[in-house]
Amino acid sequence: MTVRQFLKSEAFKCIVVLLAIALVAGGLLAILNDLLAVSAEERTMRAIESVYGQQMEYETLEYDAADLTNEYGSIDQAYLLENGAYMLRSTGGDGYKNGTVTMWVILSPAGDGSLGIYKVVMQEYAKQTLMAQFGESFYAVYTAHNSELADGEIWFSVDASGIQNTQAGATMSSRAINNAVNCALYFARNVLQGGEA
Amino acid sequence: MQMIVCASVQWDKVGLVLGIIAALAVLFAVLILIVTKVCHIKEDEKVVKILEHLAGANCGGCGHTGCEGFAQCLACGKATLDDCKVTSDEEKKEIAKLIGIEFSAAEPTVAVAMCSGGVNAEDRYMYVGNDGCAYLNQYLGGVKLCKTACLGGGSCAEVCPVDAIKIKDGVAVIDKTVCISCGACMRVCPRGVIERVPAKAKVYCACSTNCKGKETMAFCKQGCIGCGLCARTCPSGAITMKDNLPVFDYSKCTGCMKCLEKCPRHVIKTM
Amino acid sequence: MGTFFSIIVMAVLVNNFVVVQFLGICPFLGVSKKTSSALGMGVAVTLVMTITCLITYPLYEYILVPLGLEYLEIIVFIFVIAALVQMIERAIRKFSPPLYRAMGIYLPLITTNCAVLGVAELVIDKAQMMSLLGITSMNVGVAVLYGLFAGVGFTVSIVIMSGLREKIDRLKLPKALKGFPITMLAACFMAMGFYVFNMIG
Amino acid sequence: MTGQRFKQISLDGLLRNNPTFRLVLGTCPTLALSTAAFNGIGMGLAVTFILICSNVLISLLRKAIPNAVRIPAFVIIIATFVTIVRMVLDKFIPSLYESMGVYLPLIVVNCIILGRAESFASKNKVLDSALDGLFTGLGFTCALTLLGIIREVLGSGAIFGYQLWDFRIGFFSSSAGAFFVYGMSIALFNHIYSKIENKLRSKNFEARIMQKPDIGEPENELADQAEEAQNAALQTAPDQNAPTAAANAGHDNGGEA
Repeated sequence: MTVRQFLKSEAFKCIVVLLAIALVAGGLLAILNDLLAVSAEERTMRAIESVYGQQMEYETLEYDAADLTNEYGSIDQAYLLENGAYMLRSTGGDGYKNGTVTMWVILSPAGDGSLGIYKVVMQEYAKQTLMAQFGESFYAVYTAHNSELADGEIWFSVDASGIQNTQAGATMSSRAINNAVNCALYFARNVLQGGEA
Repeated sequence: MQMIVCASVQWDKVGLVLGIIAALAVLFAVLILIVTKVCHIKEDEKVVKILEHLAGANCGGCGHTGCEGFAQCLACGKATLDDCKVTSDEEKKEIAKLIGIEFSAAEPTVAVAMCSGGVNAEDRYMYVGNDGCAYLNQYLGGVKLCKTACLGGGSCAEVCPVDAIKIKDGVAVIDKTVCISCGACMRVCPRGVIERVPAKAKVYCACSTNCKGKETMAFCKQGCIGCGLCARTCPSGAITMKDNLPVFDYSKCTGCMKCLEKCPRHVIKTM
Repeated sequence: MGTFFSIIVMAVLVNNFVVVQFLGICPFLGVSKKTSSALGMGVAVTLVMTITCLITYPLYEYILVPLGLEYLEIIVFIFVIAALVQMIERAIRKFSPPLYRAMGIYLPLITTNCAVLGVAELVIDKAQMMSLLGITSMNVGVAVLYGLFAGVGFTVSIVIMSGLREKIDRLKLPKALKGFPITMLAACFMAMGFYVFNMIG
Repeated sequence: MTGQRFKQISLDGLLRNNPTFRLVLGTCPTLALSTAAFNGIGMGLAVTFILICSNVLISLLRKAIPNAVRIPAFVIIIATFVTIVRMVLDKFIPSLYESMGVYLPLIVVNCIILGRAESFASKNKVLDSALDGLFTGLGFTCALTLLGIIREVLGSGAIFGYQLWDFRIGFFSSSAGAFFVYGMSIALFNHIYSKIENKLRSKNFEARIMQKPDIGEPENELADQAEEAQNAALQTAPDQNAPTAAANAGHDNGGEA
């Protein structure tokens, strides 16, 4: 099997073809990945736009890890917007099959200085297959209870212990969403407002 | 635009990706080739080509386990193309060219149940148990007195892929317009009542008993008594009697239906 | 030893890929006509799963993550699985042609089998694995073992289904229900039965 | 590319080889996503687009790719298309990406694409493969939407997200319900399909018999051509009243040869 025969043989053809396809695919992907990379700033800008409908300057808030996680979940990013509202990206745990739910929670300062929930936007969810069940009505509950939230120590829950908000047939996913919102509230009360609430 | 494109692409990362993927591709290509070399099996080129033209339904109608077995026998001449009913005629022409034999479209055939017994035929015993012809045929040569009668168990209707068979008053009746002559019913029938008849046939004898008149009358109100009237009256001489049963030569049969009118037992029926 | 048993229980019963997570249903329905071909399929999938975990876990841990190339993950994983399936196809074609014919189109489809890629993705998700098996650190050994027993779980469920199907196909069914529909109904009751594992898991 | 071939491919994709009901491929996404009709459309269209692209490229390269490495080569092509679509959508149409974000990685794992590539695209010309990809994708979309509607109406009392009534049967939104609905719809589809096919075959019985030349009669080119056309028309053209939503073929059978 001289080298010349090897170069002509079927085996060499296989290697060359597979190599060529792999290189073209890999190269294309690598280049496109850099070209089409969506930066973190752009994602935040999109989130703001989806909530307020127009772009706005924002300031990234830095906190040490201890403050960012609490019993309900963890805060990934915290931003202070131009109009004074806080935008928190919080992740709530133990959903269906211990998957997690990541949401944008926007807290705007109400009249008496406390932070009421202005809007809640679903960002991503892992393994929660029944997300289609959650209609607008489910999310509206979070923004309706700002007055009760003002006097503190009231959380959202699946059963009647706190403000009840659950979706029939998808209680585990509801629990994960409640956790995400509670985590943002807890962070807002203890860290953003210096923990006096 | 060209400058911006170049700037945002980190060429070192791209190089890295290409390196990793190239290494993986070559590594696995070589591995695959080694395994292919080790597991190389000599494959007859002709069999592969024939397989492409066969319908590939693996129905077993040709008596082989699957199309591959049939293709191998075709290649070495042990099987004929007519065994396969499912492949269309153009494909058969292609295969004929491949294995170098002459092929002409075979006469299309349909299956027909050569019996009109059922409720007319006497039962040997009253059978209570699982339904299905195999069970009905198990004890004392079958539930019917007549040795070649259709048992009405419906196994042929169960297995027919196109639902062409219905059981009417205990006898299987095959709708010739739907039947694709795949032979599944013929294989499953324990009594061999179903046979293939040219699709153009007009009449057939709905009985397959070879007993003489008196015996037939004993166990069936509608069995053929082998009187031979049909053979004598047929103007084109298409019917010949063979051990008490009329045999039709369908190329001569003109469909004049004289035999049907003449038959005292009304056993000769239209298709 | 504790982790060994917890791997077995988790991979075969609690997180069984086919019956609890409903991944890899195409071959599960397609090849389970006869127990012999189901067993052949199970062994092939187990082999692919084990070797896949053996290759993709270190590949991801020690090459992709340090270099920050996570986006290549799907492409590389599927390529590795496809290469393995191609080798297995050649081997099965040589050593047992009847099994090769019985598997037919479903042999190359092991590549896109959700279960195989599911294992590869699950194994590299450290947090998930640790919470699942109750262990503190993840290493290649655990990954390969999980792949092996996930394959065993797949084989167990496909062989059970093929035993069921051989019995079912003998029933007197309306013709439309024969084949896939009745298998789906059996799988439906199996799913109800296995729903209890969801509670434990 | 005769009209005949087009009709055959289109009816194959939509009816005769419908990936969900007849070939029973792509069951994992079908079971997972048919909880809502809107998922069905989204997933279906994404699969259709990627199926067409990969079928075209694979049938372009079919002579170049040797048989020994065909599976890895096909898979790389499919995975690359999926990732490119994901990147482009994420960058330029974020809203669409949000709603389909969950399904896109699932498409790589979809058996239909590799199944069609392996059984059709690697053996036929480019245009045929593209058409087959389009119609198989459409068949998949219709089937998935149909299942989605059934399960959504029964499971969560809504249709396309619009709440109809509050009556909900939990069984249908669970995975056991998915198996049940999928199995029953396959049975219904096959039952209706075989009824139509049998009716059509018996109606064409006379024509089928007359067409066949008797033994010994010399075959001429015209008879062959007519017979081939007749066979194709017989094989694929269902009646106008084919019930499934997908089959709005609506053209008469035969008479076109």
